[in-house]
Amino acid sequence: MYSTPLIFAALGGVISENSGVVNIGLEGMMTLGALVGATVGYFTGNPWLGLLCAGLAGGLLAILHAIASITFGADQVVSGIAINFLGPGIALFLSRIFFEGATMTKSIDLDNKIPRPLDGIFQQNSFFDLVFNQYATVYIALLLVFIVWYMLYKTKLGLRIRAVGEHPKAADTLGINIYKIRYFSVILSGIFAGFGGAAMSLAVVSNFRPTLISGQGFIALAAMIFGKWKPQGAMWACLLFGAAQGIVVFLGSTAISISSQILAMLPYIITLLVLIGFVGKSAGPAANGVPYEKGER
Amino acid sequence: GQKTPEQAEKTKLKIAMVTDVGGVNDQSFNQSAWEGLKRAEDELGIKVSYKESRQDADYGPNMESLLDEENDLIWGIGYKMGNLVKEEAEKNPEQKYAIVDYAYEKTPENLVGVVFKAEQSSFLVGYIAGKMTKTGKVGFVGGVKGNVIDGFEYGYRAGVKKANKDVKVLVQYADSFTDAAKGKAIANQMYKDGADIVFHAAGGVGDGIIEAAKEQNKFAIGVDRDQSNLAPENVLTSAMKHVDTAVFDIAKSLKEGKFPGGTTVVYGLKEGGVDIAPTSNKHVPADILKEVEDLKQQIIDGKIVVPYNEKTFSEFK
Amino acid sequence: MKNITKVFGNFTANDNINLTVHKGEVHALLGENGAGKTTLMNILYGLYQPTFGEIRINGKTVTMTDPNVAIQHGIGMVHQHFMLVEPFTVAENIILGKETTTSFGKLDIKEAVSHVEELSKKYGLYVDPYAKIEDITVGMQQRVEILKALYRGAEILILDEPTAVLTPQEIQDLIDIIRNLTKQGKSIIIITHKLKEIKQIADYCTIIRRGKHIDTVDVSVTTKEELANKMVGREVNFVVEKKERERGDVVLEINNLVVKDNRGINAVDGLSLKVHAGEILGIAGVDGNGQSELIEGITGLRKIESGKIIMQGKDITGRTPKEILEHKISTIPEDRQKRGLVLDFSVEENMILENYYKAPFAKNGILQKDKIKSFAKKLVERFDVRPQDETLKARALSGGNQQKVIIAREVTNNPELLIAAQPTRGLDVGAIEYVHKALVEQRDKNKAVLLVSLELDEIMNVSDRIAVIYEGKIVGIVEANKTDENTLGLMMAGGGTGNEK
Amino acid sequence: MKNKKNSLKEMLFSGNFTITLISILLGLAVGAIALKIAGYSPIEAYSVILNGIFGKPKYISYTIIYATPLIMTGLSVAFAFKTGLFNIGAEGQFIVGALVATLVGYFVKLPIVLHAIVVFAAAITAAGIWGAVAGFLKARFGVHEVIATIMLNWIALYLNNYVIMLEGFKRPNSEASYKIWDTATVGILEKWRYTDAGRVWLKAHPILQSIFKTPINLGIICAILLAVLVWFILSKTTLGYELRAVGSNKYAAEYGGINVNKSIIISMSIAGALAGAAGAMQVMGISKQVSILAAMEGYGFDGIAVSLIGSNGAFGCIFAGLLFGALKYGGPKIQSAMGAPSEIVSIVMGTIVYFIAMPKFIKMLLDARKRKEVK
Ligand SMILES: Nc1ncnc2c1ncn2[C@@H]1O[C@H](COP(=O)(O)OP(=O)(O)OP(=O)(O)O)[C@@H](O)[C@H]1O
Ligand SMILES: Nc1ncnc2c1ncn2[C@@H]1O[C@H](COP(=O)(O)OP(=O)(O)OP(=O)(O)O)[C@@H](O)[C@H]1O
Ligand SMILES: [Mg+2]
Ligand SMILES: [Mg+2]
Repeated sequence: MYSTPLIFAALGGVISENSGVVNIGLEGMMTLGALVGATVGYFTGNPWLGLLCAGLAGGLLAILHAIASITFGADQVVSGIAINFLGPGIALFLSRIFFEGATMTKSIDLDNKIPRPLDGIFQQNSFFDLVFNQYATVYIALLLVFIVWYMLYKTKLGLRIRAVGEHPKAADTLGINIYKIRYFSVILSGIFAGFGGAAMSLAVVSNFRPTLISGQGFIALAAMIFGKWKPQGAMWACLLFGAAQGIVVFLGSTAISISSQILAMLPYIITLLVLIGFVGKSAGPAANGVPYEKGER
Repeated sequence: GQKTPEQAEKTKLKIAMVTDVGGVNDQSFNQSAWEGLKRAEDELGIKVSYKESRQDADYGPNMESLLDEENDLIWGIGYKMGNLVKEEAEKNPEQKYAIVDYAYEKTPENLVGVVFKAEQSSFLVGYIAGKMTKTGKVGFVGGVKGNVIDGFEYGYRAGVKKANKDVKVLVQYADSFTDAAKGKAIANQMYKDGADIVFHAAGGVGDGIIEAAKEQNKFAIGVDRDQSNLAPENVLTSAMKHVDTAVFDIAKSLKEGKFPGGTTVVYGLKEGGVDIAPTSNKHVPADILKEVEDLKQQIIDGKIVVPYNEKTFSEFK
Repeated sequence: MKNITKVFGNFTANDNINLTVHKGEVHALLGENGAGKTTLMNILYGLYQPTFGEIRINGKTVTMTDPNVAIQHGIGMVHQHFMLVEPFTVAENIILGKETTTSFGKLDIKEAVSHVEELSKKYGLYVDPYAKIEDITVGMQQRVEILKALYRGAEILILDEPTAVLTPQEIQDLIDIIRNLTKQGKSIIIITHKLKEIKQIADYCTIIRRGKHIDTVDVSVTTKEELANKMVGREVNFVVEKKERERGDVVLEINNLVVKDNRGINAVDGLSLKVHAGEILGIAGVDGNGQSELIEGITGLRKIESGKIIMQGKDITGRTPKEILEHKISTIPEDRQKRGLVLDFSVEENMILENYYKAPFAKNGILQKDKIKSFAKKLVERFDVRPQDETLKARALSGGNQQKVIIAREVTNNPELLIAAQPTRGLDVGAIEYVHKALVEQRDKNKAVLLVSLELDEIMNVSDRIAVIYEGKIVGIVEANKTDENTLGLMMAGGGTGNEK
Repeated sequence: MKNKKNSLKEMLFSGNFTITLISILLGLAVGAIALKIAGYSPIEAYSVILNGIFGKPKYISYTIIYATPLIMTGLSVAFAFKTGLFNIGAEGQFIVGALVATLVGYFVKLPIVLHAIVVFAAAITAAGIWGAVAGFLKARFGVHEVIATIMLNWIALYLNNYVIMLEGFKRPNSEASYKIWDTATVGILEKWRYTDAGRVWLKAHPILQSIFKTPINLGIICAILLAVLVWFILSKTTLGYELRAVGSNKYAAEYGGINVNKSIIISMSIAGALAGAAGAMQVMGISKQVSILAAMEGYGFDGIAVSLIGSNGAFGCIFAGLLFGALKYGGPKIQSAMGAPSEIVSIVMGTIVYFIAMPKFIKMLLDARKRKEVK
C-alpha cells in the first residue's frame, strides 16, 4: 500500500535514467498527477479516466523536462529542480481554478475510486484480506515492473534505450536517433510518475491536498538508485521501505513504549543499514546525466 | 452630510489575519477563521484580508506587512505564532492583535488571546464513541504530540471513560500532519486490532484515517470542522472548533469599541466555541445525543471539569 | 571525396581535400596528430557535415546527412576510440540499430548470434558472441567493430588508427583480415601512424598535413622515409640514438609480487624484477599478461596481495600513491584520459597534479598561481604542446598533445624511477621520436626507466634490457641488442609453446 | 591583467549574466500569462511584488533576511557539486545546525559575543558531522550520497522533533523549544530599538526605523563571508584543488596521490557545515528557537535551486539567493493585495530555473533577434 506510489515513480526514474536522462523532477510530476487524478476522478466519477489523465499530466510536465535536457542540452538536475517547482505550483493553481479557490479537492466516494479487484473474497481483516485485498493500482504497479523489465532487457527498444544511456555516441554512429529514444523514455517516466501521484489521490486516499505528496518523489529516486537502476531492484527497494513503514505502524500500535519520533526514523535508518549491509556500490548508466550533442567528442 | 465612498473606505474597520502553514483552505481552523472574518465583512461591513504562510519563517514578515496595511486588528491563526504575536504587540503598542489557540501568563493590553476548550468537544465525541462502540475498543490518532493535541487526546479518553469504563482506547501518533498514507495505515491497524471508531486530531493525516473508515466501513470522528462531507457514511461525528465564531465575536466587540485587550478569551461549550457536528444525528441515536446534551450542560455549569493533559486525566475519576 | 573543407569555429580542420578510393584497394591516410584525418573520415561517415565539397560513391553524388545514409551506401567505420557499449554482449553490440526481432519487438538473440558466427567464419574474425565487451581484449573489441560494419553490409571500411592499440600478433591477424576483406572486393581506408604497416598492406597512401592534402602516392614505389618526410614536412630520424653506458646499481627491486585484477584473478603472479639506475628496462608482452596490474601495484593504485617492492632500499609495499610518489617514482599512465589528466582542468592545473601541495606551487596551503603559470608556460614550450596555451582545458587537446602534457609533468618531476606505460600509443612519428628522446635523456641522467609497451619495435629500439612478461611472471630477460623480434615473439607467446592469448 | 578581469567576472556571476537575466524575464512572462488565465492583471501583480520588495527599506531588509539562509544552503550544495557530490542533504544539515544552535544557545551560559561564537561553532560542527556521515557512507560503503542524504534529512527532522519534546528543553504550552539567551543572538540592537531612547532616536531616522522594524541581523554578513571563504578554498587552496580534482576525475586524483575517500568526507562535512551555518543563523538571528516540524521547510531544496541558478559559483549563490529571497518574500503579497493565487510565485521560480537550465535556448532566442535586426 505504502510502496505502490513509490514503485510507479521509481519505475519512471528507471526508464528515464537508463536512457541517460536524470529525472529528479519525479516529485513535481507526482504532485501534478495526484491533483489531476483526483480532479478528473471527482468530476467524471471514473477513476480510470482519472488515472489516465494523471499519467498524461505527468507526461506533459516530462515533455518540458525533455525539451530542456534533450533538445537544449540543459543541465538535467537543474531542469529537474525546476520541474519540482512547477509541478506543485501548477497543481495548486489548477486546484484553485477547479475547486473555487480551494487547494484541496473534494473527496471521491468509495465506489468511484480505483477498485479493489479481490474485495470481499476473503473475510475482513483475515490475513489474506490484508495481503491481497489491494487496490488495482497495486497490481498494475507490479505488472508494470515486469513490463518495464521485459521492455528494457528483452526488446529492441530496450536495447536501444540502454545503449543510448551507456554510450550515446556509439548508438549515434549506428544511426540510432538518440533524441527520439530519450524523449520517449523521459515522457514515459513522467507518465509513470503521474500514475504514482494518482495512486496516492485515487487509492490511498480519495482527495488531493498540497501536502499529499511530500517527499515521495525523492524516496522513489533513492529507491531507484538503491535498486541499481533496475526495475525489479527499484521495486524491492520500495517494498523494503513500505515494509519498514508497516513495522513502524505496527510497533506504534503495540504496548512497547518507544518515542514515536524515534520510531518514525526507523524506515530511513533501516534503508541506510541495508545499503551498508550489502555494499551498495551502485553505478548508474555510464552516460547518465550527460547531455548528448552531435559532433561533440 | 453625504459620505463619499472614499470617506466610507477610510472609516471602515480593517481586520486581517495571518494563516499558519496550513493555508487558508486547510479545511480546518485557518479556513474556519477566514469564514469568520468573511461573515464579519458581510454582517459588520468590515474590510478583511489574509496572508498565507508557507513556512514558520513567514509569520514575522506577514505580520509586518499587515501592520503596514494599517489594519485595526491583526489575527495570528494558530499557536505557532504565539510568541511572535506577543513580541509584535509589545513592539507596536498602538496596534491591536489577537491570536488563536494561545494563552499568555500576562497578556499585553493591545493583544487578546483566544483559546478553545478542545478537550470539551473531544470529551463529547469520546462519550459518543464510548457509547457506540460494539467492540469495546476505540482509537485516537494524533498528529505530532504536544499540548494542543494533548487536549484532544485526554478529553477524548475522559469522554470514553465517562461513557464506559471498560472501553479500551488505542492511541497512536503519526508524527506528521501530512502523511495521509501513514494515517491510513495506522487506522487500518487500529480497526484490525478491533477498534471500530477512530478519532483523529492530525490534519492531513486525517484524510487517510477517514479513508480507512470508508474502506473498512467503520466509523471515524472528524476534527475542527464538520468532516462528514469527506465520508458521509463513515464520519460518526466531528469535534468542532468554532474559530469563526470567535473571530466574528472579537470583530463585533472591536466595532462596538469593547475590544477585550489584555485578556485571554476562553471559548468552550458555554461560549459556543466548541461543539459536536450538527450532522451527528445521522449516525448517533437520539438517546445518546440526549445524554450528550446534558453532559454539555454539566460542563457548562462546571459540574464536569474535562481533563486536558495526562496529569488532569489521571485525577479525572 | 572532392574538395572537402571542414571548419570548426575559426579552425579549419580539413582544407579542400580530395580523396579517391577504388574498389578492392587499401588506401592509407597519413598525417600528424590533429592533421584532420579523423575529421575527414567522420565527414565521409556522415558524423560531421562538410563546410564545402561533395562526396561521390560509384559516380553519383550523395549528401551524408547522418550515419544511416553512409551505412546505406555501404560505408562502415571503425573509430579511433571504439564505439562499443561496454556492458553489452558482442552480439548485442553488433546488431544494435539493426536488430533482428520476433513478434512485438522481442529481440531475437539466437538469430543474431548465428548471423554473427556466419560472418566470423566468412572473414576469419573469431569472437564469442555471448562475451561482454568489458571482458574481452582490445583486439577482440576491434574485431567486433569490424563485424559491426560488415553486418551492415559495408563495402568501404574505414579503420581509424586500428593498430595503435594492438599487439604484434593481433596486428598480424588484422593484416590477414584486411587482405581477406579486399579479396572479397571490399575497399579499405586505413588511418595509421605506422609507416611499416602502410608499406605492408596499403596500395595507395594520401598524406595530410595541417588539414591540407599534400600528396597521394603509390606505396609500392615509395620509401618509409619519403612518407615520413612528406607527413611531417622535415627529415625524421627513426633509430633512437643512444650511446652505450654502464648501468648503475639497483633502484627498484620487486620480489615475487602478487596482484589481483578486477575479476579477482592473480594477474601478477609471483613476479620478480630488478631495475637499475641508468638503464631503460623494457617490458614486452602480449596485452593482458599483467602489465597494467604490475604498474598499478608498484604505484600503489592497486592492492598488493603478497610480495615486496623495494625502492632504493626502502620497502614501499602497500604504501599510498602519495608516499610512493614521495619516493621519487613517476609514472606515465597507460590510460591518459582516465589516470593521467583531469580533462576539465586547465593544462597548467594538470601540470602540477602530483606537486600541487609542494613549494613553490603552494605556500602553507595556498596555491601560488603565478608560480604555477610560469612553470606551466615553460613546459608547454619545452615539450611543444599544441596549441601553446596553458589555460586551455586538457579536454580540448588532441590525444597526442594530452600525452605530451603528461610526459612533461612526469619527466620534470625528475624521478629516480620513471615508469612509462604505452607512452607513444596513438602518437605520430614526430611525437614518438620526441618521447623516446625524453626517455633516453632520463637514462643518461643515470635514472632508471621502466618502459611497458605492446609495440615490439618500440621496446627493441629504446630499451637496454628487455624483460618478457607472460601470465603475470617474467619469463626471461635479454639484452636488447642481442635479440630479435622472433625470439621475443616466441617468449611473449609463452616460451614458444605457441598457445595464443 | 586580462585574466584578472575574467576571474573577477567569474566571481561576480560565474556563468552568463545576461542568460540569467533573460531567464528571469521569461519567468515573469510565464507568470504573467498564468495570472491572465486566472483573471488578474499581471502589471498590477508585478507592481505589487516590486513594491513589496523595494517599496520600503524594511521590505529590502526582509528580502535580505529571506535570502540569507538560502545563500548559505546554496553554498552548501554548490560546494558539494564542485567535488562531484550531489548534496540533497542541506535540508537535514540545516535542521541539525538550527537544533544544536538552540541547544547550546539555551543550555550554555556565556558572555555576549563569545556565546554567539560558541553557539555558531557548535552548530556548524554538528552539521558538519551530519554531512560527513553521508560522505563516510559513500567513501567507506559506496552508498550513493543522494540516498544517504535523503534518508538523513528525514532522520534529522524526527530527531529535531524528538529533542524538542524532551523535558527541560520544550517550552511549556508550546510546540517549540525554549528561546536561546540574548547573549547568543546576532540581532542588531534588538533590545535598544524598543527602549524609549531607541524609539525617539529612530523616529528621527525613518529609514533606520523602518529597517529596524525587521529582525535584521548579522546573518547576511556571515553568508557573504562564507561565500568568500568558499570561493577562496575552492580556487586558491590546495584543499580546493584536491576536492575539485576528485570531483572531475577521481582516478586521476588518486594517481596524483590525492586521498579520494578523505576528500569525499571532507567535502561533505564542509557542505554540511555551510548548511548548518544557515540553520544556526536562522535561530540566532530570527527564530531564537526551534519548533516541531511537521514537514520539511525547504531551505535545503531551495538551496539546490540557488546553487544551480548561481551555476555552483560562490558569488553566483549570493545573487541567486537574493533573487530567490525577493521572490519568496515579495511574491505572496499579490495574494493579500489582490487575492491572486500565490502559487504564481513557484511557477515563476520554476520557470526561471527552467530557462537557466538551458542557456542554449536563450542563446538561440538572442541569435534569432539579431538576425531579425539584420534584415
Ligand atoms: N569536434 C571538434 N571541434 C573542434 N575542432 C575539432 C573537432 N574535431 C576535430 N577538430 C579539429 O580538427 C583537427 C583535426 O582533428 P582530427 O581528429 O581529424 O585529427 P587527426 O588527423 O585524426 O589526428 P590524429 O592523427 O591524432 O587522429 C584537430 O586539430 C582539431 O583542432
Ligand atoms: N570538443 C572539442 N572542442 C574543440 N576541439 C576539440 C574537441 N575535441 C577534440 N578537439 C580537437 O580535435 C583534435 C584532435 O582530437 P582527437 O582526440 O581526434 O586527436 P587524436 O586524433 O586523438 O590525436 P592523437 O593522434 O594525438 O591522439 C585536437 O587537437 C583537439 O584540439
Ligand atoms: Mg584522429
Ligand atoms: Mg589519434
